[in-house]
Amino acid sequence: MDTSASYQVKLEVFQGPLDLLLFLIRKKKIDIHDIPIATITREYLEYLNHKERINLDREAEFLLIAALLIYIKSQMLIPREKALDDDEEDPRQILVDRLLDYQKVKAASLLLREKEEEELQKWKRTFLPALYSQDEADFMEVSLFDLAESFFTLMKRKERREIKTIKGKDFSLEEKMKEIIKTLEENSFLDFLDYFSHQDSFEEALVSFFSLLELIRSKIVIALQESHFQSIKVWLRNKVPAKKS
Amino acid sequence: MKNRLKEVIESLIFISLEPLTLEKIKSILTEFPDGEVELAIKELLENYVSNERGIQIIQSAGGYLFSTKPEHDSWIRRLLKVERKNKLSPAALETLSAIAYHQPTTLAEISALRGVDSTHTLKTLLIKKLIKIVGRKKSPGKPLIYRTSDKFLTHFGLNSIQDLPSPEELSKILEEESILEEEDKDSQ
Amino acid sequence: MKNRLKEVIESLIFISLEPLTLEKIKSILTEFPDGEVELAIKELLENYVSNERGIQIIQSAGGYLFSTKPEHDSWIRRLLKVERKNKLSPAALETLSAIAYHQPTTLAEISALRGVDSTHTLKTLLIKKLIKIVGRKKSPGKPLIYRTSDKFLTHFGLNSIQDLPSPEELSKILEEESILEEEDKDSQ
Repeated sequence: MDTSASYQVKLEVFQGPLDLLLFLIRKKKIDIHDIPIATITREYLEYLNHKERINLDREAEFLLIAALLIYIKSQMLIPREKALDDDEEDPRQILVDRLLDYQKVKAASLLLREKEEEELQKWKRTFLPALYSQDEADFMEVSLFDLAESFFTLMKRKERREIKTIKGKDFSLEEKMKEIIKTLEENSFLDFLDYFSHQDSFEEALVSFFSLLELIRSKIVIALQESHFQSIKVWLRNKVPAKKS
Repeated sequence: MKNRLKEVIESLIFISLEPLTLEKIKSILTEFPDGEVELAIKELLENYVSNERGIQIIQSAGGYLFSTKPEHDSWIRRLLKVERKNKLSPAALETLSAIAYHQPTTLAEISALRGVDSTHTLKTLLIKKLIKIVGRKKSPGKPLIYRTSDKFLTHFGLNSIQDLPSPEELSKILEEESILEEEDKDSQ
Repeated sequence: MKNRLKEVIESLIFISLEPLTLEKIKSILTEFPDGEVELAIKELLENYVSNERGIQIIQSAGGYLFSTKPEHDSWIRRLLKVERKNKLSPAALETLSAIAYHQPTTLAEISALRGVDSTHTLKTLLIKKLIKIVGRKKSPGKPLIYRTSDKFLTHFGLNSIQDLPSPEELSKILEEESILEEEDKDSQ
């Protein structure tokens, strides 16, 4: 009989190491408060040994509990000066507590499964009758997670939007410079911040910025700021209005 | 058995997204003779007429569907209004998230971030008092500056704005497949 | 008048897409004394139980909601042309149970309880809105705190979290289940 194959299948059935332990304890009809640690450790390791290789992502936790079992076993072997008295902690206690807690979670999940099965067979309306517009229901109660998720999605979408723009369009300095001059000829000046906020992408804005710098450097345009915190305006050099004062 | 059939038909009409035609009902209830199905529908309709009920089955567009009664309309409108009161549309939620994570911020910044003009949703959020105006920016046009309000904190059970899940925490939770499917779903 | 009130309430429950709470009903029917409203609801529910109906009013997440009956499931799926609805994975159920019985709780606590890293299932549950983030723990690292949501209640047909059996009752369930489960795994 190929026992290794059957063990291999079985490990996947368990939700985790505690699930496996509980299974072994029940199978051997062991009292959870008095676990024969040597037996259970052997049984447990048997399951792990029959895995062809350990997938650390999934099975690290199985190894962790194996280590705990071996540790408890070693503690049990240490000869004690006096027999286990009441105020001395049983080395198994830490494991027993975890198993008892887990056992309840497990029981609850079985119970929820039953309830879920019945509930999934009941159908509820997800729409309003024709008299009312669906807009009236298109509102939702939002949680903190919804809020955060919404922001996260927004950033992702923005990221993609930017990637798309860069891929789809190539901006050259030369073209951008011509475009700026044309705008200036039509509108006499442009508002620096306003101009940049209307660029579709970061890349386009960057190219525009360098184009402007180039135009300023070659003295074709001039950038003027009347005072701090005021808008910077860009003019064609030959069209700068005379200062009023 | 006849009662059972009547019940099944009632549940089908209830859950159907569009007026449920006789043909459709028959095509589902293939186990039952057409005559029985027709009789069951007739009785079902009679039940609804004779009993005092808040809902009715009407015939529309060649099929049967549930509807409320016209005389209850004003109550129903009240309910729909109440239900909307503490809720947000997907667009409003998105705008709120942009403000929460980018505050203090302006309409132009929010609109740029979302890639959609957000004037309308901003107004909604102001009316719901989830955001507040805290001043004007010293930049061209002196745009209004927005922040989330105390009501925002209470609504989301936060002690302070620092308690918002951080983008890093979120990407830990959300990074991977599922989010990307929600592509460009703007409800504006 | 009393019948009229019962009718109005029926239409309100019908129109609400989520469980309609008693408080909400009262807040809409301000013209009627609370006692009358409560009585009308009681009678309405009794009508639905005593008569053979294809649809029912269920109590879910603290409110009233119309739903079809479980025994009509296969007919409805024929109409809507859908497969059986998806069940949660065993890992998701286990994680939910851990949260339900230990809430408010953190990722670290849940993982310790299950003996398995639960980051991934927690994410699934958040996306499915079965749990919610309710704040941060005032302990080192300020981890996020989780609770089950109203959708958790509706998903399992619970009226409130108190409907879950107590830990003592759980132990009893466990004893009954253990024998069955053992056979189950042996046969896998």
